[in-house]
Amino acid sequence: MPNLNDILIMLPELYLVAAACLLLLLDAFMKPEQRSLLHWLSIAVVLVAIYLVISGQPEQPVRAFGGMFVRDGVAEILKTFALLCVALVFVYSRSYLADRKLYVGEFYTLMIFAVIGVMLLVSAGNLITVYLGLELLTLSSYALVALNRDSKLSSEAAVKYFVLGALASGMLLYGMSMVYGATATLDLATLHGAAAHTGVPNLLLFGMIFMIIGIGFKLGAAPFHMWIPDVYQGAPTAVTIFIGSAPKLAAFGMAYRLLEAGLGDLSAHWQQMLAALAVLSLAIGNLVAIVQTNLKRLLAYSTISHMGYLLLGLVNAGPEGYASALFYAISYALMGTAAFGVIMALARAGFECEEIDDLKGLNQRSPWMAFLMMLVMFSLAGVPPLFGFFAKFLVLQSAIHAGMLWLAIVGAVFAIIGLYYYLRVVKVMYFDAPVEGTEIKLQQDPALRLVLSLNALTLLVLGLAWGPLLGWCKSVFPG
Amino acid sequence: MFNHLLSLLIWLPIVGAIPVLLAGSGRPNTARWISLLVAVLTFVLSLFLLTQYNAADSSKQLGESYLWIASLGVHYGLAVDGIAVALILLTSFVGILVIVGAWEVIQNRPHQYMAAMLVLEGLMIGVFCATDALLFYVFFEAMLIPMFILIGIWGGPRRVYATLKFFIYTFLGSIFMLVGLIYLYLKAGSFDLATLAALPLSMREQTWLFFAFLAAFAVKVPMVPVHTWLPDAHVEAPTGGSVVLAAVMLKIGGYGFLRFSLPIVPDASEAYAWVVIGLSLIAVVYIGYIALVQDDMKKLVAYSSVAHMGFVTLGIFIAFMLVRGAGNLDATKLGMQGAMVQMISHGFVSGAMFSCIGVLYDRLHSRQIKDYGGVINVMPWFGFFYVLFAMANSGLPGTSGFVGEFQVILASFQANPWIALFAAFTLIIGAAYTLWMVKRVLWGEVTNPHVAEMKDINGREAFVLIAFAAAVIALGVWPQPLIHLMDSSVSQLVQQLGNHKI
Amino acid sequence: MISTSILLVIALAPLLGCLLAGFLGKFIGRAGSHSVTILGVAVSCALSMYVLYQLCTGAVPVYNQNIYTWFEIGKYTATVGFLIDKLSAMMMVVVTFVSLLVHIYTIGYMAEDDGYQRFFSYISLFTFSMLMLVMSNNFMQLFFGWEAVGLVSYLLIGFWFKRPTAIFANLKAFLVNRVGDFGFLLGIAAILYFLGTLDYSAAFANAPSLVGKTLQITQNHAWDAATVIGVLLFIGAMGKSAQVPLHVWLPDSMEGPTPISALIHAATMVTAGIFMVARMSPIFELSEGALSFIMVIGATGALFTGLIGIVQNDIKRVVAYSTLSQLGYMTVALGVSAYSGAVFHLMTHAFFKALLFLGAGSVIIAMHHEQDMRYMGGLRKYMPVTWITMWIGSLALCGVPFFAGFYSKDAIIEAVGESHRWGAGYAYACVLIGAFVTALYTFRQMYLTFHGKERFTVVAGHGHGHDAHAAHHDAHHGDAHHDDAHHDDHGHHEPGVLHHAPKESPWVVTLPLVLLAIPSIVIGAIGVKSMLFGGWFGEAIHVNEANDVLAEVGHEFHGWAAMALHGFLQWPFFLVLAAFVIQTYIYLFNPSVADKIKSALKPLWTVLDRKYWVDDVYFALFAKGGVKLGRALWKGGDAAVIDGALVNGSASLVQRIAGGVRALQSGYLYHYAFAMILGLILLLGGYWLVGQ
Amino acid sequence: MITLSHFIVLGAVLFCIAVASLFINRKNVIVLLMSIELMLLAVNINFVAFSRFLGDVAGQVFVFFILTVAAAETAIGLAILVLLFRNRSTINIAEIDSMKG
Repeated sequence: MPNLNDILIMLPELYLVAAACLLLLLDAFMKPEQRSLLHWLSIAVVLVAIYLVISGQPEQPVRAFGGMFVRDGVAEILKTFALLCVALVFVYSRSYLADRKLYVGEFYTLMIFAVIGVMLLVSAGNLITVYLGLELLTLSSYALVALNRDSKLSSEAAVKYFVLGALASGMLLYGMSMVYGATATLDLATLHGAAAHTGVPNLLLFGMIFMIIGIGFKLGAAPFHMWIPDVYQGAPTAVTIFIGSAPKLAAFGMAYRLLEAGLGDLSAHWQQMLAALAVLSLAIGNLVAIVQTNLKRLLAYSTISHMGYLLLGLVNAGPEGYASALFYAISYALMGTAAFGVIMALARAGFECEEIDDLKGLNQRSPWMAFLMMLVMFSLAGVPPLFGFFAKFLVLQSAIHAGMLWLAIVGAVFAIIGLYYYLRVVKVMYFDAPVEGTEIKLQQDPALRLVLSLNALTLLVLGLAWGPLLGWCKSVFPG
Repeated sequence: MFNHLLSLLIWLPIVGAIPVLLAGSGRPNTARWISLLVAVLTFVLSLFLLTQYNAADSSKQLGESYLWIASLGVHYGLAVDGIAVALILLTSFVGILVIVGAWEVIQNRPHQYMAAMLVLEGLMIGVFCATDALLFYVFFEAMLIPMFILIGIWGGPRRVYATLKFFIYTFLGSIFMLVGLIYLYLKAGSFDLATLAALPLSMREQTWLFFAFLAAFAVKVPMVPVHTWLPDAHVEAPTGGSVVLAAVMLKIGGYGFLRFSLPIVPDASEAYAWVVIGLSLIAVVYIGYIALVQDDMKKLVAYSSVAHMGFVTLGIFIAFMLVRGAGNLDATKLGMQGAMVQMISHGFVSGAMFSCIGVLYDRLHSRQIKDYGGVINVMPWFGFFYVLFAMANSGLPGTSGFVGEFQVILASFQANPWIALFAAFTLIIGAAYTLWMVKRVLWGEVTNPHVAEMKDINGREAFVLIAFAAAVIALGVWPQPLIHLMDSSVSQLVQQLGNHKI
Repeated sequence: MISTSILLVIALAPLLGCLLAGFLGKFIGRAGSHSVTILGVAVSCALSMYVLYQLCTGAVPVYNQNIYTWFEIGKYTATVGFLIDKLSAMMMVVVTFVSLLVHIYTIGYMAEDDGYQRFFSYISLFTFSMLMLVMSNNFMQLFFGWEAVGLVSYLLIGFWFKRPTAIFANLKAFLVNRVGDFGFLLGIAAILYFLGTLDYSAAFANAPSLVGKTLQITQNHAWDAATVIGVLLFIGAMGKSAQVPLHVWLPDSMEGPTPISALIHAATMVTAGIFMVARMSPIFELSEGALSFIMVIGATGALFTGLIGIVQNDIKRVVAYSTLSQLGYMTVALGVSAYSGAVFHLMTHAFFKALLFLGAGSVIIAMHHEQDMRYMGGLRKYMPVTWITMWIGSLALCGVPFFAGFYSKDAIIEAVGESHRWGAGYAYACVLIGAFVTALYTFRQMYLTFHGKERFTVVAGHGHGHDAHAAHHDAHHGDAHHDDAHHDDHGHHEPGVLHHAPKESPWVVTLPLVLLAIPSIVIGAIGVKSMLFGGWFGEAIHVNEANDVLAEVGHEFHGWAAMALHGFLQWPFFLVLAAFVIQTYIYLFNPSVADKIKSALKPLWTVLDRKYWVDDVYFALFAKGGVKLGRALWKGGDAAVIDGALVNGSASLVQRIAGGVRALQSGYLYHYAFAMILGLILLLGGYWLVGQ
Repeated sequence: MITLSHFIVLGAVLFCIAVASLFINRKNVIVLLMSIELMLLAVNINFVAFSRFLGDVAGQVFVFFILTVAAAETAIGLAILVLLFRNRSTINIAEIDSMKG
């Protein structure tokens, strides 16, 4: 029987559910012109959630509802940054949505439900919780992608996302069923023990492979990446930015829960598979990104390659491997929000600012935005002293430490190829003359500008002082 | 403050860039003056550094070390030895001249130009100070960003190709070094260069690491065959960019060899010294011939840079033949010193050459040799400097260009006469390509009306050229002070070469 | 004790003059410039004479001290310092004396030139460099001076930088010299390698240790150390002293103003090589091979370059080729270990050759920068001083007894005769015939210039007076032309037509002629006893007993007069006489014969006129060939292979692959799904494979 | 006698049919929804069978969750379908390819 303690452990999630429902109601009774109230309220709600997550964090990992729900350091970090991303998304998207008549209450509530899904997923202690969290996240995402009802692309993206997502979760479930059959348990902790002494029957590995597909899909690792470019492009940027950030954290959390917490003892088996996925992702992501002309699509492919790097961290299958992967996920989330944030800051009614060429001569038009974007691009490319470099550095290190020097070298080589298209963006902003007639107007929203600047500058600051964050990441993975 | 002298030297220009940027395109002169002030302050500081540095003591000095990344044991570690001090002086010296040189030449967003220059300066100083491999790498790579911007925005027609080539080429080289460094870190548990130098490594490991380092530094130096980014970058870069690139950035390659290849993988360096020596000699001869036929002045000087840097790598890598082969420490020092002096001297000479070409370019907006001719008739004073630097470039005794080459040739003869023979070929080919250019640009009747309209150098240009000329002649007439500055550090380096790791 | 400060003043005074005239020339004006420079050179000339005097009187020991340390690395040090013994003192005097006279002469010669200050600055700079060269006490400084004089020579040959020929010649001169320096530098490196020092005294002290040492060239092949060093060093001398086959630059260097030809390309700089070898005698003495090499090279030059002189029409070029040939004589002397003979000839030659050049210059002034002797003739009545002094010079050059040239040249010829070194026979033949050849071109030159009927016409008052002409001339100083090839660009009058009669040059020009004529007569007689046979140079020159041919010659030396009288009964004199008779007949009595002979010996004449095609071959091979090679390497190596194939090639390859992979993203849902299934199969398959 | 393996095979077959129909079918999206449904049912069969044979009830609990979620999923799927039809007036998958490359 769940007791008060269980409730307290789950407080942030429960609070968010309640808050989301309230917001929903509020929206129903609110005139459209009062919507900014909703806007600020949702931001406040999310910030409070962050407070609850951090303040209520117990010393030792605790489990609730008979182990269905785990609250440990990993969950804390992931939740904190997922919520942070959502807050950023809220700030960035306001004027974007307003320009497109998408400034509606659903956006906020769906977004919050999605993040609840993330939170459940990352602190899942049981296959059921994993599934529920995942579905809560993805179902809300489907709806969000389709948010722009009148857009062909939006609906196309939604349907592709939906079908492939369903396929992926189907496979995940199938895998779960096999694992269940092999170990007679759904509880991850028990599973861990069981996997240890069931002496690895094929059934278990068979199920594991299906589960890896589910993870790969959520990460967007090749060859389960096909949805990413279309969804990134088709979805409204305000949603793309979300899909590009928090769910990546969730995906890492999911991978960690299933593979480490659940099947940790089978790491010898899944390391190789993840390595294969990593190589594929690095190759496809970086190569295809080179030939993109659409900025959102380019970032989509760059996501794929970045997930490849994240996998480099995971294949290490040791504490500092997870730490580096976590570090990478966080860095990617921050870079992604900043990148799309710039796009949204430059977009306006009737102008998506999706094409790379839309940035031509940005440095003349708005030096500051150009500078921020440059920071983001160099960070994505992994050039020191920016945050992204150290993330790459750490995953390369953990790959080498795992004895996979070849993998690290592959990563290095593709980093060079990847460099090219990030530089292309900088080149367009700085070296090309602005196209006559078109003029880039910045969103006037001061909050957007301020937060965006902070977000991008963080990449520089964390580049110079990334020690504490790394310390935090390492601390949550007991050696 | 003075126990943070090095940090100050690094961060002053970088932080100084911020007000310059804030001055904005609206107030170009504010930007110029602030950046000049910052550059001068940096130079003064570096002079102060010189006074603080004790040349008699071979150990690294003025050290600072703070735990940067606690969980990895990575330090923000700075310290300098004689070599670094010399290079830092060079950097801050050139730093002033490029600011002055760009004064009214750069009209398009000067504040950004100046800021980029300052940031670049700070980062380059950082490279020379870093005692922690990761920190070194960070500075080493971060340098690319401002240079990328400099070439890309203020460069010539093919600037985009050039700057992308420059960035990717260099990045390509250094990423492998990064992998190598990580490997070393996992083995030694530290990025501290001293620790790495003490780390025992098998021959197989050393070989891999050697080529990882070679990839990074050979591109930077640059050595044949990975030099082709340099001509493009130089041709397209704005004058200031070329000057910094040639005067300081290339040196970082040579410096890297000293700091990484030699101490960390001595045995592999010995085993594969012949590769580097061979490439260096190819650089002297092959590149010499290529330089001979260039139609573009900047390209010509760029190629000659490659040839001259060949002496740096040569001087460094004959060390092993001398120490371990002949057991002749002094000859090793001679070669090593030669390489160092050549680095500094090339900094002055190539910087000066590019400044001269810049002067011509600002008047005629062409770098093609054929567009000039008989310039001396209209610009006698310019002609004086041009000939002076040309002579320095072709290694005339009495100019700095001679000293390094002289020492390296003397030393390499001790290693093997044939090496000296090929190296000394630069006397002929170097003079040939440089003076042939001088002949076609400077001498003769005024060839076309545009040349006839050219005005002789103004005060600002004169300042830059005189500064360079003073340096070139001073170093040429009396190199001993510089050599003394680096002597103990070089000796210590040479001592290290003696001890094997396997 | 010679005081260091004096030496410093000697060296630096000309430099100071150079800087003043060079940088402040505009402010201090023409007069100011030539005053400061002349003052500077005069001071160092006087002090040099004083130093020499001190040494001769034996009042002071040899001076050998370092001024400052250039670099010091471990046991290797390079310093800047002076070694002043009789050899260097004599060179200092010669250099500064000739230089001083040339300075004075220049006042007249360059009067119309607008590069006046620059010119004085250059020649002072040259004096400084030359002094650094001869006063040096170590190889580094020697090399410094060596290259510095090369630089000044480069600047001065190209002084009239508007002339295409001039700027071609100076580049050529510099590069050919660099070829020599290439060897020289390696020689220095070899000395450091074997002797471990760059200091003369130290090096010479343990020079004997070279014996038996070898330099490993290949695995199983080694060369004698002394020979390697000797040959390498001498290659340097070949460049600087224009020895075959590196002689090609000297004739072209006549593009420079005549005072330069006198100072640099006749009297001083080109003799630096001779001086250097004499200085290094302790090392050269160790290698028969090197000395034979030197001797053969020198002998070849002495004869064959002299032959070319016979067919030249440009008055300066004749003198130039005679310089080449005389340098050959000095080199031969070195080759037979008659170092003091070489140095002695160097000194006498410095005077009479400078005299000849300045005389030629004086003629050129009179002819308004007409240099082609075919448009001269009968000038003696217009310019008596020049005429007489040049005859003195010529006789000295031919080695007519009692004249300076006789003592030095005759001694050399006899010394060669005494030598038993490999190739001595060949050398002896060359120098003997050389004497004949010398006389041939010398008398031809004198006759064509001063005697016979005038082959120029004076067209007075053509509507533009002297001022107009002067102005005109100033404007065209660049087109004063040098050989028939360039008559065409001599725009303002057809050849041989003067606007007013030639006249004797001003005193600033004739004074130096006279001052040079005196030593051209007497210096030989004065110096012969001590310098040749008296061991006057003392330690400075070292000769092994076995090699000391001069001693042999010295046995039948009984004073200068006796030697001269004896000289009348020697082969060289008969040859000169023969040449005199021939040329007198041809050019004074039957000029048409000249052309007959010319057409009769057409092929031979062509060979000489084309200078044995050496220049052409070099140009085609090295200049043209070098550029071809460079272009090939550039286009083929850098552009095609590295950039084309590797750099851009890989980039475009990546692009193409990317294009291919991109096609996978077809946009069709079922393809996407299928890709996931493929992924599944891949993982299962991989797992299955691992399972096997 | 029906053993566990019969159920598993049945589940596998159903699952394969569902998956295959996902990419073989190129007609309309409705069919996709159906095959997704089928896929989930195949999974459910696995769970039920396992929980029955392992004598562990958790599996069947999971099934309830899956059914519920599947319902929600279908609802959203249909909503998206309607949207798609409204915008493109077709639900033929072969025509939904405006984003590619």
